[in-house]
Order: sequence, then C-alpha cells, then structure tokens
Amino acid sequence: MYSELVKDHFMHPRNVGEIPEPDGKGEVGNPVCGDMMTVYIKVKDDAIADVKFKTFGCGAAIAVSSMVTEMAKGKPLAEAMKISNRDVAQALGGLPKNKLHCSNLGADALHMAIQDYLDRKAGKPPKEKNAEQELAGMHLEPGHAHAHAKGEKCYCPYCDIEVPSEAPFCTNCGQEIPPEH
Amino acid sequence: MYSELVKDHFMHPRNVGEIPEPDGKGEVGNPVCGDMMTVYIKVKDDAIADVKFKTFGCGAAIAVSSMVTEMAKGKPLAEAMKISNRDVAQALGGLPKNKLHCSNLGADALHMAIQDYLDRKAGKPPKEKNAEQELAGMHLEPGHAHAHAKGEKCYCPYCDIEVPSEAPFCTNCGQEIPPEH
Amino acid sequence: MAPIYFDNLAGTPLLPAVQEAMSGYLAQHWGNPSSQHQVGDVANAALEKAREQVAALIGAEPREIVFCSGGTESINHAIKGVAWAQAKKGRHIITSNIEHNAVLRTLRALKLQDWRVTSLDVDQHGLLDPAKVAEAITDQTVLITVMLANNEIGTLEPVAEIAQIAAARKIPMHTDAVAAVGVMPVEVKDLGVSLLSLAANQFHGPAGAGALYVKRGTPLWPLVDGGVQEHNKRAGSQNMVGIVGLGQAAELALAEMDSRVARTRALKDFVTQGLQARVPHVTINGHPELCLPHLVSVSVGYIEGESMMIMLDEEGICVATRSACAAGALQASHVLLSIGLDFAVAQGTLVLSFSHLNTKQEAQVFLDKLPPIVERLRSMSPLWKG
Amino acid sequence: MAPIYFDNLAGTPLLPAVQEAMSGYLAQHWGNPSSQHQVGDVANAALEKAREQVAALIGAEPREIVFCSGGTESINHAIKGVAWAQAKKGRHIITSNIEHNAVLRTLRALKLQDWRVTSLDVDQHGLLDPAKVAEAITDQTVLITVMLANNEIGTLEPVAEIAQIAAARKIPMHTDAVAAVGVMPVEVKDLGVSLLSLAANQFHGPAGAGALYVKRGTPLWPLVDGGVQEHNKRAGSQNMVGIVGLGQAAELALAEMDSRVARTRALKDFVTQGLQARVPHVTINGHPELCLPHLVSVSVGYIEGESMMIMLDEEGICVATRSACAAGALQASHVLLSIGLDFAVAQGTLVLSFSHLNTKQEAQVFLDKLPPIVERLRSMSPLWKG
Ligand SMILES: Cc1ncc(COP(=O)(O)O)c(C=O)c1O
Ligand SMILES: Cc1ncc(COP(=O)(O)O)c(C=O)c1O
Ligand code: FES
Ligand code: FES
Repeated sequence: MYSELVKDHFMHPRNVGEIPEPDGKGEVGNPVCGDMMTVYIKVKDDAIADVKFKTFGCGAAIAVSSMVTEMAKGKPLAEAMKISNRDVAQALGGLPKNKLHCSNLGADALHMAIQDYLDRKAGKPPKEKNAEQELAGMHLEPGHAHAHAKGEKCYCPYCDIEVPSEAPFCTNCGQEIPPEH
Repeated sequence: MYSELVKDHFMHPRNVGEIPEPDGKGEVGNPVCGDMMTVYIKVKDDAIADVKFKTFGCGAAIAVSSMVTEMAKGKPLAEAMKISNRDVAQALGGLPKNKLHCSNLGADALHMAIQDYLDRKAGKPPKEKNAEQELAGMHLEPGHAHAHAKGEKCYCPYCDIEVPSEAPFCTNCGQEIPPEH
Repeated sequence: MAPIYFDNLAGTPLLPAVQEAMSGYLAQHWGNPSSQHQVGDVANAALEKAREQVAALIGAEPREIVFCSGGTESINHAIKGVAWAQAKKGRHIITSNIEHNAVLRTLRALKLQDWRVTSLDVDQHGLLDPAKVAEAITDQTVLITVMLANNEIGTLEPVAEIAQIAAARKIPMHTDAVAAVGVMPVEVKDLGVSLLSLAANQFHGPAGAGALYVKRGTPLWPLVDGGVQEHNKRAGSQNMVGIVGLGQAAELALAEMDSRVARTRALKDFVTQGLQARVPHVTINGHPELCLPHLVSVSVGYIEGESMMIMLDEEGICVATRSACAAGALQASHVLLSIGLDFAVAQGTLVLSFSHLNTKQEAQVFLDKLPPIVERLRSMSPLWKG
Repeated sequence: MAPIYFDNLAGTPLLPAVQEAMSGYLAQHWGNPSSQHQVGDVANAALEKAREQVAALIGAEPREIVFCSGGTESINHAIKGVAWAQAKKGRHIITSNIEHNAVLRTLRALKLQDWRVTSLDVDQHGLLDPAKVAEAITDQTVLITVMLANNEIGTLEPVAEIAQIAAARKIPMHTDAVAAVGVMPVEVKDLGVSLLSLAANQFHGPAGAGALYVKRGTPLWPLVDGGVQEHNKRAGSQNMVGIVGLGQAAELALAEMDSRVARTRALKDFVTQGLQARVPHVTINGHPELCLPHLVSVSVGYIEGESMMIMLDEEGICVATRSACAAGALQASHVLLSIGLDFAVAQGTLVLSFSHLNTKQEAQVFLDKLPPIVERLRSMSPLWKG
C-alpha cells in the first residue's frame, strides 16, 4: 500500500523525540482520523537549528513527520514556513489517496511550532488548547468530521461529482458523505 | 430436468394421431403457456375403444398426452371421466414444479372429448369455440394469465406466502406475481 | 461424445488460459484486497490488473469499472442506483419493450415504488427509433436504458444516437451490453453512454462475474451498501477468482476479437442459409444486418420450441428456446411478441448462439438432425395441416 | 517464508478439498444451471448439491437457501428486501449500534428513503439487552436486525431471545451471522430468525459467495431483479465455481466443527494470556464468555493500530486493525466507541482472528514480536508519558 520511501521513513523515522526546552512547539490533531503530532524546534539565526517530533498516528503520519522534519532542518524560518502539505507528500513520492490528508499533520505542526516561536518572541501569550484536548469531544459527532485540506477538491463517493467540502450530503445525489472518503 | 419415464413418453409417445370420424373430440388450450391439445375418442359399449391425440406443446405436454391416452384406453367412460390431472402426473412419476400445470391439458382434453360424446348422444349442439380461437387474444394481457389448477395452492414467489390464485399482486408484499411462477 | 454446444448466451466454455488463471489464483491466494498487509496486497494487485483488462476491452478508464456479480446485478445497480440518486429530480424512466428480464423486472420493482416507466415499441426487426425516445422525454425523466444487443433476436439498437439525445438533455443513459461485450467490438466512448453493463460468461469467462462501467460524474447510489470496496460504489469482499477470470477473458477477447467475429459470423450465415434451404415454414428473426455476429433466432412454424430443444438434446445438441434465465418461464417471449410474431410462432422459436470454439462440422450435424425432428413434431401437432 | 496469517475474518485460506472442488468444476463445467439441456443439467446438479451442503451447515431446508455474492449482498437483500416488501405496513426498523458496515450503510440508504431506524446501545461488553428491543417496537416496526457475532470484538448477541420477542409481534427478524457461521455451531431453528446471512470466505471457502437463509413465508422482495433463478428470489446467472466452493467448505466445516472450535479457542486463550502478561496497558475487548472462539480484540494504550499492523506485517505477521472492508476508513471504529473506549484507545486496537490452520508456534512468534514494536511506537507517541 505504501511506497518503499514511505515505508523507510515509517520504519526508520528521522528526528523522533522531544526537545526539552524548545524555542517553539506545535501540536496538531487531525480531525479526520484523530491522529496527533507534536513538533519541537530550536531556532538559531532565524533558521531551524534542530527539530524533533512525536506522533500518534498511522504509518503515513509517522513517515510525514519524519519527512517534514528532515525538510525543515537547517532551513531559514521563512522558507520552512512555506513547506506545504503537497511538498511533503511529493517528497515522499506520493501517498495513497485516502492518506493524503495525513500530510496535513506534518506541515501544520511545523508551521505552528514556528508561529509559536514568533509569538513568544513577540511576547504574545502561548496557545492554551493542545491537540489532545481539541480532539477529546470529537468522536461525539463522527458524521460531521468530513474535513478536507484547504483547496483540496472533494468528490461525492457515490456520484463522483464535486461537492462543497463541508457538505454532509452530496448536493447532487443526496447521499450522505462518509467522513473518511 | 424430466424423469426417464417422462422422457420415454415424450420421445416415444403412444396414441399420436387423429381419428377420422371420432365419437368425441376435446380441444383445450393452456392459458398459462399457450400450449394446445386435441383428443379424439371412439366409444364402444360405454367404454373408450380407441383414443388418439395431437399436441402442440412442451415436453411435458406431449408426455402427458401420451400417458393420459394410455390410461383412458379401454376404460369405461365413467372411470375415464375420473382420471384427474394429479393421476396423470403421478403415473408419470412426477413433473417439475413449473410443469405441473401441463398435466391439466391431458385430463381436461380427455374429459372434454367424453363430454362431447355424451352431448352428441344427447343431441346437444357441438361446442363452437376451439382452443386455437380461445387462445388467440391471450397474449394481449400476459400479466393476467396467472392461472392455477383448481385446488392447487399458489405461493407468492417473492414472499412465499399463500395468495389467492387469481391475484395479480401478492396480498402480502405487493409484488406483481409473474404468470409463470 | 462431447455435446455440440450452441447456447453460448447462457454461458461459454472457459478457455484454457482463463481456467489456468483462475485455478492458479485459487491455489495460492485467498487474501482480501482491502486488507493492508502483504496477503491483501497480492489480492489487490490481481484486482487492479483485472480492472485494467476489463477497462481496455471497452475503452474505459480503470477507475470507471465497478466489479459485481454479473450482468443482472450490473443492470440492477445502474437502473436502481441512478433512479434512487435522482429521486428528488424526477421519477420517470424510458426503455424499450424488448429488454432482458433483468431490465424489465428491475423497472417493475421501481414501478411498485412509484416510478413511472415509458416502454417504447420496436419495429418488426426489433429496432427502436431514436426519435421516439426524444419524444418520450419529459422534465421528470432521470434515466434512459436501452440494450445494445438483444439476446433473443440479436438486433443491435441505435444506442449511440439515443445517448446523444440523452446527453443533450443531461439525462444519464444506461445500456445493457451483456450480450455484446466480448462478442463484438464495443467502445464506451463511441457509444457515449453513462453506464454500461457487461458479464464475463458471455466471452469465455466465469458466470457470476461482471462489471458496471460508470462514467465519472454519473449520479449513482450503491445497490449493495456496506464497506468501502470498489470506490464506495459496490460493497462486499470481491469474488477474486471470478474477477481474475473475467480479466483474463477480457484480455483474450480483445486480442482475438477480429478472428472470433469472423468465425462466428461464418457459422451464423451457414446455419441461416441451411435452415432456410432445409426446413419449410421457418422465419429468421431479428435485423438482417444490424445484429450480433453469433446469434440465430429461428421460428419453426406449427411446433413448440421446448420439445424441439429436448429432442435435439437427445441427439447431443444444446440449444435454447430463449434466454436461460427465463428457461423456467412458460409464456411466449415478450421480445418475439413485440416484433409482431403470433403467439404460436413465438412458442416455436429456437435461439442458437455460437462461439469461436464451434465448428462448421457441428453446424452441419445440427442441420442434418433438425429436419426429421421438425417433421416428427409436426406430425403430432394439431396446428399442422400439412 | 509464508506469512503468519491472523486475519481470518478478512478471508480464509481455501482448504485443499475446496480448491480441488473449484478447480475440478471449472476445468470441466461451464453450463448455466437454468438451461434445460444436458450441459445445464450438470450445473444444476452441482448447484443443488451445494444448496444441500449449505442448508445442512445451519440446519435449514435446501429450499430456504438463496445463493448470492457474499455476506454484504445477503445482508442488503434481507434488510432492503423485507423493508420494501412491507413498506405499506410500516417504515420502522430496529438494530444495534455495533453492526457491520453492511448493515449500517444499508440502513443509512433506507433512511434517505424515509425509513426510520432505532439503533440501540450495547453495554461495555458489546451486549444488547433484549428488553430494550421489546421497548423499541412500535406498530410501524417491520424488521429487527441484530448481528449474531460482532466481527470486531467477538461478542455474541442474544439473537434467539430477540427473535422470540420479534415472533410474538409477528415482525421478521434478520441476523448477520457472517462472522459466526462455519466458525461455531449455528442452527437457524434454535435461533428462530426469519433471515440469516452467511459468507463462504469465513470458513475456508471463496470470497464472493454467500447465502441468505429465508424462512418460508417471510415477506421479501428481490434485491437483484431479473431472471427466475433461486426461486425468483435472486436473479442472475449463478457464480457456480464460487457456489461449489461454498458448498464444499460448508460440508467440511460441519464435519470438523468441534475440533476446529477447540483449536481456535486454545489459540485465543493462549494469545489473550500472553498479551496480558507481556504488554503493559492493554485491554482485551468483548464479552469474556459470550464470544467468538477465534477472535481477539486488543487495545494497546498510547499508540495507533495501523502503525502496529504495518510493523507486524514487516515481520511477516498479518493482523487487522478492523474489518477489512473498512480498512481504508480512518475514523475510530464505531463498535469500539460504542462499548465506551476512548477515541485514542480505540485507534490503538488490533483484531486477531485465527483459524484451525494456525499453530501455537505462530502465536508464540506474534507474542515475541509485538512487545518491542509497542515500545518503539510508544517512544514516538506524544501521548506516552512512560
Ligand atoms: C459481521 C460481518 N458482516 C458482514 C460482512 C461482509 O461480508 P462480505 O465481505 O463477504 O460481503 C463481514 C465480513 O467480514 C462480517 O464480518
Ligand atoms: C442482454 C442480457 N442482459 C442481461 C443478462 C443477464 O446476465 P447474468 O445472467 O450474467 O446476470 C443476459 C444474460 O444472458 C443478457 O443476455
Ligand atoms: S494522519 Fe490520520 S490516518 Fe494518517
Ligand atoms: S403444457 Fe404448457 S408448458 Fe407444458
């Protein structure tokens, strides 16, 4: 199911771990699947001097975490901020269609860690909620967890017609859209 | 599909033919399938001295014709009148379920031939309509040709519940009942 | 002695390569293609290979192929699935009155659920006039379903023309191409339909394996709901052995199409001419040119079909009186009545369907054995005044 | 090296005798059992033999067995068929909230067509209380469908008790027995249900072959309309190779039932105890006694299931995170959430399903390989504070 490169990053993930007193920390949870990721960064000269991650998630989520941290390491913050979900998936040589959303985790957590660093530097108060809390109530309404990355197109799994990504029912055929399509 | 006995009567039917100036003649058509049969009899001493048939019909219809004429031959009229559809089917060692109605043809045609003889003897005018004419308009309403022998039980093919034999729809599930069930 | 088999519409002998593909698969693999481990991966690879093979046969994208349990399910899925998906738009469906039972009875079931169906007349060759379809369309029409090739008389319907009319009105069009796919060239792009049904048992693959072609964007609900198989369109663990056979049969049919068509068409012509020369009072049914290459429908006057069929069977020759799935049925064929045959003539009809495995010698045996059978049955028939 | 296969719910290896029956059949026969000639007769004999074999496995009459394309179709047929047949009587259906997707999504489709569904809670072992079913019944209730054995946690539901309640109110009752039939003794007479679904791939028969048991007198429309096959209940040329395999597998399962159950139950106990002894923070899900003999559901705290599954696969061990047909799905299992597991715990669940072909040695390998994998994944997990 996964390519060799994905499997390699999954079986031998780079940059696993925590940074004890990080300059920035990003925690995200994926509302589609409940997977979670934390990214820690050390910043030096406006570049990412060190980066580590911890991930609770599927094979793709772990591979994505490994890849995104590899890509970020050493990069100036501004450039790291530009790493997109698509870049990560591409660097991994592609992901199965139903796992494309996993790449969101990686870039989102990285950007959040950088933002956290910038916020702290600017003296803003740190974010309160963490991913775990955010996800806690989620399974109560599984029918509404139909989430897509911004800009990602969503097709009704029944009639294959493009539908607004937040629709619980297909606007064309009326079929309920399963969250995991 | 057919038993050996049925096949034998079908492949080597007894009493095929016409009797030129018969004492009685019976013609029936089967409304379920459009098959037709003509039975001719010669009567002597109130018994069936000779009997012949012609049949347009399926394998079972031909075997039934052969068997019913064999059974009638030599029998007193009163006894021949009592030969039932069931007797014919039984004498043939059974028929496939969807071919049970074929046995109607045989006994009906025989009884009609005897009745014709009795009517003629009593000076009644002969029957006008023959089987061919009777069947001519039939295919115009195939949906209503749902016919069973008297006393035969009819089950809805969809829900297997007993339904009145003339019902075009199952009284239980509402499904239209195909004529050939 | 092996019987002479002229009933290829009821099912075709598995070709050796198809047998090997199936036996080879089942001897080694049992995995579920949806499983995410190595045993599942093997099955999934076989599934996707078969999808490509079937797609190639009809010029479709692999993603547009939905595997299912055969022609009948494929047809039910297309018709019910499109009707349900558009119930709010309208409840009117257009069809012809010579469709296969799989279409007829599916529509009957929908009628019992308040759909309206317009069933159009055909001419004496079994041809539907596209203009009639255009006339029958209303605002409520959500589906047009017309078969590509009739399985009792072989007539080919003007599906491409009808599909154009449908497309202009943005109405999904389905075609039951079960009797045609694998037997003659069929290209979904040329036809322009939204949905097309096919079955493996028509081209030397196994019975119980078929597919529905679904053009992207076609509104369609599942017939079988459940797991996420077949892109959410058809749930249930796939019949892998059957699908492997279907794929292999599709590949062979595509590769050998021209020679197969030439061969069956030659048999058809030979038998047609032979029948007309040797048996008095016969009618050849269907369109003389626009027809399946492998089918002969012949009505033999004054006698009934089943008895002919059984007597031929005793001689080792297998033919049909009508499609196998209606073999238990007793009434005259609705197709033959629709093209204007008398009830009794319709009942005296045989359908022969050839494959490239049949030989001219076999056809000769048939032509030799039939006339005495016809004579015998006529001598028993009350209708025969010869 | 052949992989260690502990995912028998996704599909079971074909036994040699089943392989032989299928290969033997397909090498020689292709006929359509509905055809009335000799080639059809052979197929028909094979079909009716399989019908008797399947009937024997569940203590039914052969006439009550309707062959179809697998568990999912069987379930769709039962639920939709009974609902449609009784639409005029009422539009209310009762079920449990731990059913398989085949039931859930079939009911979802019916809900979109204005049926009302009451889905009942289960307790922490996954058990449904029959009293709740009795309470939920209304005048409008036309069907109760409750699974016999849950395929994710193995819990056996009190189907016989519920069927009594249903019978008293003259409501047809269906049970999805796919995970149970062929794996443990199942008798339709003891259960007292009107309809029961089963699939061959659960007991070493092929995927894509299944059956619906239909008690005489049950109101049921076809799901697949068309020809007169299967006593007018399921149209379409039958998947003969699959049905032959299903019949053979049923016969073997019945003959070897006791020894198979003993064997899988021993593996289940061994693995359950091993897991509890070797891996900290694990929960064994499902009812401790009322459960399938061959299934272990284990939730491993702080880590996610798919990653465990893939790492085990790399070691040559095939397990599942949930049923294969939902393997592409990402959300936590509705079954595990229903028995009260936390979202994260539910995501960390493995389902092992054994067959009598598995060995204790294989189980030992699994118990040796799992702990280091769990440790590795925990060391990566943001939830693990160990
Ligand atoms: C309880 C249950 N129901 C239904 C199914 C679906 O069966 P199939 O995939 O054969 O259609 C399964 C499959 O494992 C099952 O376990
Ligand atoms: C035109 C047509 N449609 C549908 C079918 C049904 O296909 P199956 O029996 O494979 O379900 C047939 C079978 O011969 C057919 O000829
Ligand atoms: S991140 Fe959720 S499934 Fe991969
Ligand atoms: S008499 Fe009509 S089918 Fe036999």
